[in-house]
Amino acid sequence: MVDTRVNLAGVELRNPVIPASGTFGFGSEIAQFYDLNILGGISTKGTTPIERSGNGQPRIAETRCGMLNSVGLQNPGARHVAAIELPNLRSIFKGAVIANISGFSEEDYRSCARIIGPHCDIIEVNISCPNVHGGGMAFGTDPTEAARITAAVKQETTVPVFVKLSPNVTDIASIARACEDAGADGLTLINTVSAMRIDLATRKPLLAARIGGLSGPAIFPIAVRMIWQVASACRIPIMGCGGVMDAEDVLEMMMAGATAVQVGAANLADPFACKDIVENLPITMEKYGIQSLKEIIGCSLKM
Amino acid sequence: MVDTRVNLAGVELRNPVIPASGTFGFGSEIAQFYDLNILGGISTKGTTPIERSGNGQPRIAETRCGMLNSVGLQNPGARHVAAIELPNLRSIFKGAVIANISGFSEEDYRSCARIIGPHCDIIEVNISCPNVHGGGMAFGTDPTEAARITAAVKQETTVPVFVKLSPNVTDIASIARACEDAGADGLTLINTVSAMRIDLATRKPLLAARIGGLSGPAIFPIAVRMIWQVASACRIPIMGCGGVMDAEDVLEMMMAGATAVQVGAANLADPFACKDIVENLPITMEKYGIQSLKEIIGCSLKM
Amino acid sequence: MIKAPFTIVSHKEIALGVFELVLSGNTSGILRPGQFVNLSLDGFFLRRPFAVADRTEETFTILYKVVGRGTRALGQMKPGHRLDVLTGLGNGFDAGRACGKKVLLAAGGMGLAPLFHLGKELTASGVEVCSVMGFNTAADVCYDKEFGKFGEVRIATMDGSTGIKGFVTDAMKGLDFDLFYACGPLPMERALCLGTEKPGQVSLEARMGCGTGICMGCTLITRNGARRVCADGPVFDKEDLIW
Amino acid sequence: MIKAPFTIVSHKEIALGVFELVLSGNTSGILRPGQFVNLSLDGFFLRRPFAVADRTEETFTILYKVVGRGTRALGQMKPGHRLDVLTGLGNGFDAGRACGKKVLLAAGGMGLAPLFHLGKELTASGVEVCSVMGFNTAADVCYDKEFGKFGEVRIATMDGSTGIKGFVTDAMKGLDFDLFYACGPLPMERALCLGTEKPGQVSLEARMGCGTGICMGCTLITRNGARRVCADGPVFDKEDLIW
Ligand SMILES: Cc1cc2nc3c(=O)[nH]c(=O)nc-3n(C[C@H](O)[C@H](O)[C@H](O)COP(=O)(O)OP(=O)(O)OC[C@H]3O[C@@H](n4cnc5c(N)ncnc54)[C@H](O)[C@@H]3O)c2cc1C
Ligand SMILES: Cc1cc2nc3c(=O)[nH]c(=O)nc-3n(C[C@H](O)[C@H](O)[C@H](O)COP(=O)(O)OP(=O)(O)OC[C@H]3O[C@@H](n4cnc5c(N)ncnc54)[C@H](O)[C@@H]3O)c2cc1C
Ligand SMILES: Cc1cc2nc3c(=O)[nH]c(=O)nc-3n(C[C@H](O)[C@H](O)[C@H](O)COP(=O)(O)O)c2cc1C
Ligand SMILES: Cc1cc2nc3c(=O)[nH]c(=O)nc-3n(C[C@H](O)[C@H](O)[C@H](O)COP(=O)(O)O)c2cc1C
Ligand code: FES
Ligand code: FES
Repeated sequence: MVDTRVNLAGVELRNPVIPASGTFGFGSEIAQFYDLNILGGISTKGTTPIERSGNGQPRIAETRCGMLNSVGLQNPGARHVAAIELPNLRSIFKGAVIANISGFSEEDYRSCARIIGPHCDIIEVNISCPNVHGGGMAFGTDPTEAARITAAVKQETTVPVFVKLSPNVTDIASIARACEDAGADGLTLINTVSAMRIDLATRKPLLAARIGGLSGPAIFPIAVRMIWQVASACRIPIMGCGGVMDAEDVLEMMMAGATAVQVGAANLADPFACKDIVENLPITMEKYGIQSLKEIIGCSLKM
Repeated sequence: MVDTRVNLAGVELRNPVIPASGTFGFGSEIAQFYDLNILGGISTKGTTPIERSGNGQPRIAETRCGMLNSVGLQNPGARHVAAIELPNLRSIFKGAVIANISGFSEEDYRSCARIIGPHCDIIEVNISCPNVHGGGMAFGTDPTEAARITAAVKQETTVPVFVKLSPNVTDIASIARACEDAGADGLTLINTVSAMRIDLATRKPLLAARIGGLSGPAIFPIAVRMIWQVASACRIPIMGCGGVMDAEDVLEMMMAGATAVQVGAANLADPFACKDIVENLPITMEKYGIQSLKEIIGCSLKM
Repeated sequence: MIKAPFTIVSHKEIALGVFELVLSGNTSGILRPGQFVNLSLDGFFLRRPFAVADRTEETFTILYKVVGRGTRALGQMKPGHRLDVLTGLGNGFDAGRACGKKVLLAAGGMGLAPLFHLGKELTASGVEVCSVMGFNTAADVCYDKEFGKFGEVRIATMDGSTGIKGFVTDAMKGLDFDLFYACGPLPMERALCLGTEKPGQVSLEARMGCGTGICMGCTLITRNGARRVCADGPVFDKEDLIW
Repeated sequence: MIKAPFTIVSHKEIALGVFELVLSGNTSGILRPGQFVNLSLDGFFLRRPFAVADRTEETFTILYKVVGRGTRALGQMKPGHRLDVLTGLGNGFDAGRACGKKVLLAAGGMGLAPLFHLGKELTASGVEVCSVMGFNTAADVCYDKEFGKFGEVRIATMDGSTGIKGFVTDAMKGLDFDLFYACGPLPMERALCLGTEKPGQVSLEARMGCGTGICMGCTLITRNGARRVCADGPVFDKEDLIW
């Protein structure tokens, strides 16, 4: 029997497989298809202080080996999430509840953390949003801004705080280090890669929001590279994310330095994706002679 | 009869299809398979002042919908390229010869441009290389450095200079504008996206150089987004590049703002890729009601 | 929702670029007319949603038009080919509302697919049905004879090459009905909803990520707030839609 | 080089995880033993290179081991399946050098594939051939009877489960030959080249981008400078290699 357990900043997971934020709702839909308790954790849909209806249609476009989305953080607002969605999820799921929060100002992040912190095991701070008070550049593209949001969230909550980084930067390691220095308990990477498709018939960008986020297997090797670079530069645990489709991808990300692995777009292509991955993980570990997942975390860094 | 001609900073092309640097050698291999004269232009293998044997093996890894390479600019050196390779290519190819040059210092770029400029129609300056005198960050990740190299190359040559941008940056438009302001006649984008694969059997990065460049269809929507952003910010013509596989992709990139389109990894997957694209282009134009390619360049920007 | 492998048993072109595809497998997930299936196609990342046009114990039918890369690839597939399918997605039409009423089925283009399934069930339970079918041109017309079995059928074509020249809303003038069910392009659905006082249900389309309600990719703002076309729809009451 | 569609005519497992695949199509591009083909597999971006193990006017054969995702997918393909193939890649062995000499074929694992093609041609033209074949274990052994038709064959296995326990270089002790042709894992090729004074040719492998010489992905530094395994090789003279 192989050992699939991992420990994420003090939170024990039965396995490292975690559906990624925005690709699993708050769990209730997929709970109709399989028992969520096979999962290590669940990262819930990104939540803002106030309800948001998101961007215009279309919000989805396909790419080769991937997809674009510009959902625009549609969510029912932090109070509703804290009062209804997270308690619902808790009632059907005993694993780690990772609440993803977002905002357009420091105060947005603070208030989300305050409201949602008491109802989850880990707060995951998505800093890919544009800073409306700071010229519109995303918080996640500047180390100082990233550190400021990290420190602010840390002040508001006692649960471990993971900062989710955007890949759309020149130097991911400097942003990661800034978050670590500001007190982050861990990092999630990567979020979607900024991208576009154009509709040949209308000759316009396919998405109403024009630019969207690329996810799916196309971005997997970009994610592996960034995880490896950040794992080389930081000491805090990493949740890897980006294009994971099968158990081999989980092992590859862990070898790059991830302690746990999130699965996003794969859930859209197949609602049973996470279940299949969890079921194949032990067989795949045996194939590569891995007794315990803990032994391979970051093993590619030691060279 | 549709009109496939385009004009690239004064250089007239019979069609916009151009094999990308490093994926077509200096043309002689593919010339054995088809007549190169069907192509609009050819971008030749990146050349440095002194011969380079490149990185260790392995240099190639596969990804879903793409590949990584870490060839490391293996090339026979600028003098050999100017004396042998470019004249050879000229003798079998009447279209635009685009000579791709590289370097690790300003003087490297200058001497390449001086030696190679007289033997080509366009110089394409690859600024993705690390600046060995400047701390190792790539020239292409900093607007000031990018502008410095652009201005230096402009001083050494009279042919149009296209600067080839790296996508591994936070703000591609600011780098593009810096190059335009420094006198670039055009821009090529994008180069490969920095990425990694790990070998599950050895538990080490698959490439000897560890990190490589991702190319192929996986990066196409990233390229489209960057071309669109740069076309929105600059006035000089763009050679689009990144993941183009078929004639529809060529049209999509042109709608995003490209005047010509380079085809890279597709040549590796299929040596006839560019021929197929050139042959399908007129049919595909008719399908979408396009009479002349000139009419669609950047059409998605006008909204 | 049931995920299951299906095998192509028949595949034919029934109008210009329009195919009828019959798949056999476990159809127990398909509960109501108006529900859709989500097909996985080799080499494409996202699934392709199609309305169920008919079903039996062992098979279901879809009718689709070749519009892009995915449907082009689907069009090449031969009997015997296996496809991974999610069945029984979406809410489907509320056929119960039709009890004792005169029903109009208003179909625009491929919107006829779910309405055929619905028409079959309605007429089987004795509901009186008439239909209006809109197409661009005569070469696009299909399933008109099949709809003819339900009752009166009027055809409208944009170019007048067959039937009445004009829109579905032109062809339906003078028809007597209490309730309509519609599926077709958005402009047609809009014109219909705004042009009649009668109540009805409308099946909508949206670009979908998941089709199962988890991604918020297909959201539509209705009078009841943000609703997912895939999980809360694709069928909406006319009254809930904002045009 | 010729690019052509090929159809699987036979496909069987001949040792544990090792398959013999026979493809029919235009084989006129295959000119010499030691050349390779590059197969395009649905769903994989890069082609997969394999040595030609045999050829006729209408077919060629490859022998391959399932080692990763691509060969796993290939292993599932049935007769009738079509594959897009580049044929006649690489330089191939210089069989002319064997004229009037005693030849040793030294095969490690799947390296036996091009050597079988070569052995057939050499024996057909009257050259005296003996062979040493190395495997990990008895379950891996294949094509030993086929090599037996050329002349003496010695088998070596790492675990001694059949033949001589040890390496190819252990099994070849005492064999009399003037010239060798080798293909196998790098450590075996190295040991062989360093361990014998006799001249020979070695077929090498490298991760390839193009297989046609345009990408510089497969470069090897030789005594003649940087050489492409795909276009300047895969066969190199022992004398040119730096170990
Ligand atoms: C609930 C529902 C039911 C449908 N029923 C039918 C039907 O019965 N018959 C039929 O012919 N078509 C139907 N469609 C539309 C059908 O899904 C698209 O025509 C098809 O997905 C196009 O795929 P493609 O690869 O050829 O096009 P591409 O444009 O290459 O597809 C790219 C992406 O866009 C999506 N897409 C493209 N067009 C549409 C569209 N009109 N609606 C939704 N997504 C789209 C694709 O699913 C894919 O993700 C339905 C759509 C929905 C949402
Ligand atoms: C000139 C040449 C001749 C060959 N002849 C044979 C043969 O006759 N029989 C046989 O069993 N194998 C042969 N190989 C090795 C064979 O190409 C690989 O085993 C095969 O490509 C593995 O594919 P995969 O998808 O299963 O592995 P994966 O590891 O999933 O492949 C990923 C990528 O790595 C490449 N790759 C993986 N292993 C190798 C390797 N050992 N050499 C080169 N590329 C590799 C693949 O082509 C692919 O691009 C030959 C290789 C070369 C270069
Ligand atoms: C439809 C969709 C919605 C998403 N919403 C969120 C979100 O609300 N918050 C967030 O941090 N990331 C969000 N993401 C990003 C994913 O969590 C993940 O980081 C990204 O998709 C890369 O992983 P993947 O390739 O496995 O999908 C979303 C992704 C998709 C596809
Ligand atoms: C094997 C290989 C070698 C390359 N060598 C160069 C080079 O020498 N100079 C350069 O500017 N770009 C080089 N590139 C980048 C390509 O020109 C192109 O920008 C990139 O691959 C993206 O396009 P694609 O997705 O169509 O391949 C190389 C790419 C590959 C795959
Ligand atoms: S398509 Fe994902 S919620 Fe509807
Ligand atoms: S594989 Fe491209 S040059 Fe050899």
